[in-house]
Amino acid sequence: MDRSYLAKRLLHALIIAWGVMTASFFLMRIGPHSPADKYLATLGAGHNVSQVTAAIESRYGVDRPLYEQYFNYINSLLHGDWGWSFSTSMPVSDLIKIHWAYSFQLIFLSSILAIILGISLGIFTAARKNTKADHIATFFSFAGISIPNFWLGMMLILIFSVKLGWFKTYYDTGLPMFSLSNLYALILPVITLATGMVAGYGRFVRSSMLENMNKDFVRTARAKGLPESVVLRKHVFRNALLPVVTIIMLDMSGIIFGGAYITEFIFGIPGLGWMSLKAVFSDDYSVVMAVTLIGAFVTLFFNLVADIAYTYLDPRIRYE
Amino acid sequence: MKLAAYYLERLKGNKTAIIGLAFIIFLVLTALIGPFFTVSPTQVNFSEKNLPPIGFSSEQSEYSAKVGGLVMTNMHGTWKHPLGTDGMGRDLLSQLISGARVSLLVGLLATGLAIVIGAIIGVSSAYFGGIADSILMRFTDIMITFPFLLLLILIVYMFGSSLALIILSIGLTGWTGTARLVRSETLSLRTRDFVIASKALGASDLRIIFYHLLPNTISSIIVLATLSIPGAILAEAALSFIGLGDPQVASWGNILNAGQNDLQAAWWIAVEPGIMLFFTVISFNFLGEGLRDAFDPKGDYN
Amino acid sequence: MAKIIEIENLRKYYPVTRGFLSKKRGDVKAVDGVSFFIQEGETLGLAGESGCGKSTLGRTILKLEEPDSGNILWRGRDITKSRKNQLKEFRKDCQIIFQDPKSSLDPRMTVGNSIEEALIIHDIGAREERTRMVGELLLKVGLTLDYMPRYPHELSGGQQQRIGIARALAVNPGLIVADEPVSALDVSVQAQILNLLMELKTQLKLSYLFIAHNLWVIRYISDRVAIMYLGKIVELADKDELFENPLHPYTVALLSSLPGSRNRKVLRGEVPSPMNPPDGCRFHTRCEKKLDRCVSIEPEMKEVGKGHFVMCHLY
Amino acid sequence: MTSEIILSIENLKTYFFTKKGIVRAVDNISFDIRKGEILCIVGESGSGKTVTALSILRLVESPGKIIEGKIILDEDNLLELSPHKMQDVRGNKIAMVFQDPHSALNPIFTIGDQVSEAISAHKSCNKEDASSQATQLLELVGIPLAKERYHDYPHQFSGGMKQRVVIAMALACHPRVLIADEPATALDLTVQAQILDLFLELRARFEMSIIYITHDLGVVSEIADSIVVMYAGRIMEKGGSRDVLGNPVHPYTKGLMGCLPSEKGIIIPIPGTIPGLINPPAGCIFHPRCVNALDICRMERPPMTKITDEHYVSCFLGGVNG
Amino acid sequence: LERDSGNKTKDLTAGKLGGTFIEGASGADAETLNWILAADATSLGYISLAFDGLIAYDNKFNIVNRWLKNDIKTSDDGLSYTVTIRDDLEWSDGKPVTSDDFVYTMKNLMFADWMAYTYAGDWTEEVDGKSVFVEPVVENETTFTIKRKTVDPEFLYTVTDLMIYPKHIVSKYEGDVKAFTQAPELNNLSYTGNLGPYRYKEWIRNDKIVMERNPDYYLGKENGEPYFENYEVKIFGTSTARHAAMEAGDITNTGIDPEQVMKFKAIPSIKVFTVPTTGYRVLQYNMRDNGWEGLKDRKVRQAISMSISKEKIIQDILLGFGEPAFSFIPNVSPWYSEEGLSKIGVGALYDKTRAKELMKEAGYGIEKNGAIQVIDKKGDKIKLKFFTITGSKVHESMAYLIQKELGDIGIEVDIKFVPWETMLRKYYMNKVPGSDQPARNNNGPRAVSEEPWDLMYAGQSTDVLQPSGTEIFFVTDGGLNTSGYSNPEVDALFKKVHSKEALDVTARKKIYAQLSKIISEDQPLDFLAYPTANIAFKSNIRGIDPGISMNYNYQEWYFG
Ligand SMILES: Nc1ncnc2c1ncn2[C@@H]1O[C@H](COP(=O)(O)OP(=O)(O)OP(=O)(O)O)[C@@H](O)[C@H]1O
Ligand SMILES: Nc1ncnc2c1ncn2[C@@H]1O[C@H](COP(=O)(O)OP(=O)(O)OP(=O)(O)O)[C@@H](O)[C@H]1O
Ligand SMILES: [Mg+2]
Ligand SMILES: [Mg+2]
Repeated sequence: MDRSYLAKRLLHALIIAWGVMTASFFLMRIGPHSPADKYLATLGAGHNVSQVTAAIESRYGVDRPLYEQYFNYINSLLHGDWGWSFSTSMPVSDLIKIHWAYSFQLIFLSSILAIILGISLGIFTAARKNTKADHIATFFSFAGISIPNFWLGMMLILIFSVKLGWFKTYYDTGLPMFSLSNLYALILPVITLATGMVAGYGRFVRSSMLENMNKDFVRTARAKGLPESVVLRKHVFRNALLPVVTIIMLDMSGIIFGGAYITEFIFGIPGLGWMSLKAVFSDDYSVVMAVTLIGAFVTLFFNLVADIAYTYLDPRIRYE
Repeated sequence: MKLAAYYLERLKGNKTAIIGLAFIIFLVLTALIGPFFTVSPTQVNFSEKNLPPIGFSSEQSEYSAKVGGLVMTNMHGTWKHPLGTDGMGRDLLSQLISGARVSLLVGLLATGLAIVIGAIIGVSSAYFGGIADSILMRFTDIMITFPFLLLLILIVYMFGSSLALIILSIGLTGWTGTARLVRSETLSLRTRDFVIASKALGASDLRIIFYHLLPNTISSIIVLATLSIPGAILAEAALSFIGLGDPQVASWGNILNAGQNDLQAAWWIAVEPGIMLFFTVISFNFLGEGLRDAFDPKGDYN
Repeated sequence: MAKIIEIENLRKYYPVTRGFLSKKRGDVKAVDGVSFFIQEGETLGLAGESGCGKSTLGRTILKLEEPDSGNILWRGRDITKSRKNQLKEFRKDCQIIFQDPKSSLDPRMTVGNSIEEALIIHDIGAREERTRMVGELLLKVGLTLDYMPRYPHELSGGQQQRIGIARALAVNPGLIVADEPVSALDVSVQAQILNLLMELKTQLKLSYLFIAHNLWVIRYISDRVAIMYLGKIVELADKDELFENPLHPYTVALLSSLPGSRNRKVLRGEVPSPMNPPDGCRFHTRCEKKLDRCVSIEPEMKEVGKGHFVMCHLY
Repeated sequence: MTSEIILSIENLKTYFFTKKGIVRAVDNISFDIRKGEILCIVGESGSGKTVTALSILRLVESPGKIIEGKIILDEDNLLELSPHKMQDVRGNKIAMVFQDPHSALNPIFTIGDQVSEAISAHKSCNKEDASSQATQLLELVGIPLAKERYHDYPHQFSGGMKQRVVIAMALACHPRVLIADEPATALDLTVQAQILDLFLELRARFEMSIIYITHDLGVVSEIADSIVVMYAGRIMEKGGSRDVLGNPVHPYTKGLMGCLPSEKGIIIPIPGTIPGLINPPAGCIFHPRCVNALDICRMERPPMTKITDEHYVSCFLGGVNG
Repeated sequence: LERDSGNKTKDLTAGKLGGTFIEGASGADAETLNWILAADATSLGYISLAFDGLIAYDNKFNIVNRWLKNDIKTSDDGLSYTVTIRDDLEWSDGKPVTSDDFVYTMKNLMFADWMAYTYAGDWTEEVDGKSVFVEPVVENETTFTIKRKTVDPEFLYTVTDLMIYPKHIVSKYEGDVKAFTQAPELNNLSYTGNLGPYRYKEWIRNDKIVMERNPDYYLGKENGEPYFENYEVKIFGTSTARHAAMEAGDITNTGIDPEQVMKFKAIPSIKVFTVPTTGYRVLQYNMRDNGWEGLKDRKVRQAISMSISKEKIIQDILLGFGEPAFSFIPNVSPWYSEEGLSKIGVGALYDKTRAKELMKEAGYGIEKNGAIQVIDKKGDKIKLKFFTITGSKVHESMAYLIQKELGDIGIEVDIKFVPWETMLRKYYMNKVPGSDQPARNNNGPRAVSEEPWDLMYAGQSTDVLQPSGTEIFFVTDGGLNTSGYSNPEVDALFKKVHSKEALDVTARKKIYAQLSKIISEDQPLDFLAYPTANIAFKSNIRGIDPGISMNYNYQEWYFG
């Protein structure tokens, strides 16, 4: 992997990020909403609605022409300023600093769990292809993929929190981040988020393994007289890993902005997902923009990592 | 068509796919004719609220004029409302049937829209190449990079939660997979001998696209569509679940959202639509995987 | 006899690009200055190693790829610069059949439709008439009418190849480029197809550009033979002349590597990459008789005997 | 040639149990191979050559299954060995080279790694030993600068070189029998010739027995000591190379030879195509394409008839029509 | 064995001190702690933890002074209000809170153009047809006077709501709204000194705010209040989570849904108080030109109200936690009077036959087979468009109940649920068609909303002490008179409330009684119910005085 390639990839990423930024910027501004809405509701007699609206819109700078706002936004972004969140009265960067950790711990734990369990499940089922164990595991994988995670979360709460009382019905931010009790509190959310991932990775690893098992080089390896375990571990798994790494990387952003969102919503975890959801509902442009951009960067970052990982794992690309 | 029959024959061997298909057919039929046999899903009856499903019972507080205050009554499921009722005494069975309509409508229309957009973009990108390809693919990249759910939430919040808008926005954001698939398939088909043969015969671009390229991507598109339908259904349910659903319709997501606050008093409101969602999604997944196998030329064995 | 097609100094390069900005890294010189002609009713065999540009040459003379330079004269008409819509006549006259019989047929079309497509594109006949013609074509390639409603996957490779031939014949062509039409087939079926092609040739006065790996197939079917190496034709002669009296060291080596041939001269070394072919004579890296100038000076095509051309400094 | 029999296949049946039915890929075949001999299995595509080879190594995968038969090596029936023991046979006593060198090598490991792996699978030796032996092997099969190329990856090699690497892996433990499944078909003519030469050289050097699978009669005539002609999972004719090629008895063998241009430049194709193996024709499996077919051919499976000591044919017309 | 009384207090304090009080909340989090920018009640609620304000009301609406030293003095002519604050109030930096801070806050912030204070209108009066601000004047360190040119007896309540910023801190942001908005010390209340029982500690948005005990609290000097170490407000996404947290004892107090009351009452470690609220539920009738024409007729409105049973609403939807409403003044208000109220919707006035007759009288019904069939003037079935906001179970239930009730008299109701913003833009805001008026909540009698509507269900709340605030709904040019109601008599009476005549409390009460009567007869909207709330506490909390404003003495609560 040469430098110029990396540079080009970064440029590419920047262009995409710019596209995402621009699209979301204008998408949010063409909508009929305004940050002044919430004030309108409380206006009493004698108030001049349009005057107050104008005053509030000017307070937040949304009364300027769109292009001006756009360039201002880019300008402040370039200066490292993510803007002011008017729904929470704090700088967006502070907001993110406080809340990202809640998302991160959830996503990190779920991913680790999903990667370990998913890959094990995949190898297990592939090695026992078409046995009863495989069929059962396959069925559960399908179930795992198909179960809506918001419903799963609710059912976990219903059973384990409401009926059995083993867990709190909400995530308690009061717990110290690095403590067993915090880990315990994250059990249900992690299960909620990880179930689909485990099942998905399991299926994917299985099919990737099976695909590689049919390869000629596996037959060659067997013909060499290698023990089956070595054949599976070395020749099949290492090759099967290639697409798995890519999928996991590409999946990451989807998880963060799909499953994690909903999971945070159900368990009341004040992570970035929940933050941005609330921000959408309060027309807090700068927060939504920031989260969108972070999302885009995360996606692009993981794409890049996937590429680099691929290059690292696959000599055909490494030595191009 | 004989070819269809051939694939159907292959599909028949796949038990899970057939189960999935059967459930989907059942669901479609229920959605179509169910409303003729059940009460209206909006018919409220406060004296029958929070009735549990048949075979269950639950304690409910009720206002008693006699006592002049609350009394606890033990409710039992009745055949009138086999799946119970919600907090307004609306029949859950008929709500679920109405939800099936919504989900199927969303799944089919949104996926259809996404497929059409994706196919057009994918084919044009691959066939015309050059600048058109670059622009379209960059655009696709941007769409893919957009945090999908956030985008969806944003659009629906911005422009109002009507079913039509929800379908439209799921369709408008969900085409990227199809575009990439169709593009890559077209790129590889384009160099296949039968396309070259057609060119050698002097066939026009349009003829090649419509008679050779698109028909040959159809099987992948069908598989992708089948596997995307649950995605669309879940997207609508997720939107409804977080409160952005169309309040005018009883979609499963809406029922779930309402049930979320009643988990303690009436668990079935949240459980039932979830089960329906689960079965629907798993059925489409089963069917999709089955179709994939059926269309897969390697699938002759096993 | 009239030349049905003549090409002069034809070139086709494929740019090799990489990365997101598609930076050009060089060209694959798939066809790099090739001239020859084919007469009516003649079969020109074309042999050479994998990747030397045979298929590209075949496709380029049919204008399925735009040539980068050189001329294509079709029955005396220069069609190099013609646009798609001006090529209708040419398209009717020059057809192609392929190596892989399976992929040369649209898997979603019935055999009948595949053949009929040729007629539809060229507006030949009304519906019933077309059906009749398709039937005739099927019979001509040794199949029966039952095949019309079948799909390609229901046929064997040999049968598929017959359909491919029928489709090419549908427009009554004068020239058929046959790109390894039998290499994918079993020996017994190969023989059937070869005989069919021979029969059709005499029956319909066809010309072939016949591309093959297999030298016995070339020898069997061709009138003249061209040997290609790395984008260039290095030797061209009448069939018997070439096989009895090969001149170019590459031809000699190629013929000697035929199984069962007496004095084996196994070529050492690898085929160089067509992206940066060696300077001078392209074969010099593997040639046993290499001279000093072979390394730097590219030899010209010379006529060394009647109709025997060779591109080598030795002659 | 009367050297000792090294490997003997008896009544081997390998079937594939597919959804559509049972594919009788190898249906009751027997043949022997002697020490230092090159035995060619010829036959058209789908005639069961590869399955035969895989059956010998017990590498047939589901839905395929070896139904019955014996494969005797050193008085052991390979089909009765424990999986663990069988592992020791593979690569060690019997090695195999596959058709497509491009896919036979694992793309993500180095050439050297894959060759030395074949050594250390059977010999307990340390890493350096294995790698120096591997380098020697690579030199042996004609890889120039073997030491330097040891750490290269397969994609950096050309097809011919890859096939040499695969052969080097097969030679790793000096097997007694080397099965080569169309090792040259995927390669260019000039490279094909190189590989053939290599095989002849190896045989001369190590006194190996080689089962060489091909459908090219030209190749057969060049290298075979004895020949097995397969058609649709069954052996039609087998015997010494000179007998079979010089005096073909079975109509199929004759047909195959007719497909090659004769001195006069004429080819006579065999009509029809190879039958499906799920519902094969009754009787002689070749009868639908046989110009000489008798009524009995449609009903009964012809037995293996001896023509000379070394030459057998499975045809009711055995010898009669020759 | 006599004890020193000072010591006694200390001992008592020591026993009470400690613990964290956690209030379980639902809904949206506060937007800002910078009070002047706040548009939501949650924000003001958080701020008040650190910031007492001039006074508090107890459950009987008696004034309890907080920052005030003496009661506010209203001059006899009703034109000036004199406020005297305590002299022991301090900002965090030790500087005393002075009347100058108050006057500065009013003049330079609340009344300043650059700030665009949302409630600035409350501080204006109409003088010579122009709207001008009242005039605050510093009298001395701790006393200031607010002067008016016109009499408004209810202005007193506006004054009691007064809040402040420290002049010496805020003045550096003056004129720069962006800097003011983003000023860290204003956003984290670091200036509040001894002004409230708690001090800002931590705020995790959309999750919780934690305030810590303010040891310097000016009221605590004598008794050591407040007693809780921390006061926390925890936000829950679902009521399931909130109820479960209460049940498990993870939180100290929260509101309880009616369905859950029985269950919670049975838990010994929890006590549930049922208290009145200031809110009420209404069904609005659109009397504008894009509503059904019949609604302009009082008889029709009465008929509709008459067919909706308030008792049913209370029993079926509120499970008995509520009382029927007939007036815009909640029954807990000191201004409430039953006299002359038409009690439509209960007892004899819940009468569908009467309703039909009334419809017929108004011309919307014909006699058929001895029964009255309600139809519109063209002879078609009457179909009314009903709107309410999405996402509330109570709203939904109300919608269906009303639909059912009106269905009984032959009026078809078509229910639509729309989000709040849509409601606001498309159904509330109106303008005269074809004009280039900016849309407002009331653009005059000829104005119409973008989308037509007939009925709208909403929750409203009235300032129980100052019901005239509600005039914006009822007077012809009222700022929130979205349904186009106009009755000169009502306009005049509301004017009277703000006149000298009403300075006399009994006179004012009479005016209110008259207003209630007229409005209840007119039925510009159907007052449905005054709901009551159920609030659960851990039973070991001491010091609670349950009632409508039970929080008034929360700084005295402690864990027993
Ligand atoms: N569309 C293309 N784009 C880029 N390179 C191409 C393309 N088609 C062919 N090439 C390259 O051009 C060279 C000649 O290819 P061509 O297919 O003509 O060879 P060939 O002689 O037909 O080989 P074979 O015998 O394997 O069919 C090869 O190096 C090939 O990789
Ligand atoms: N995995 C499998 N499942 C089902 N049938 C199989 C399988 N593998 C091989 N067969 C069948 O077994 C028969 C023999 O196949 P085999 O690969 O041995 O042929 P071959 O003689 O090696 O042909 P080729 O010359 O094409 O390599 C074929 O008819 C094939 O369809
Ligand atoms: Mg080719
Ligand atoms: Mg084979």
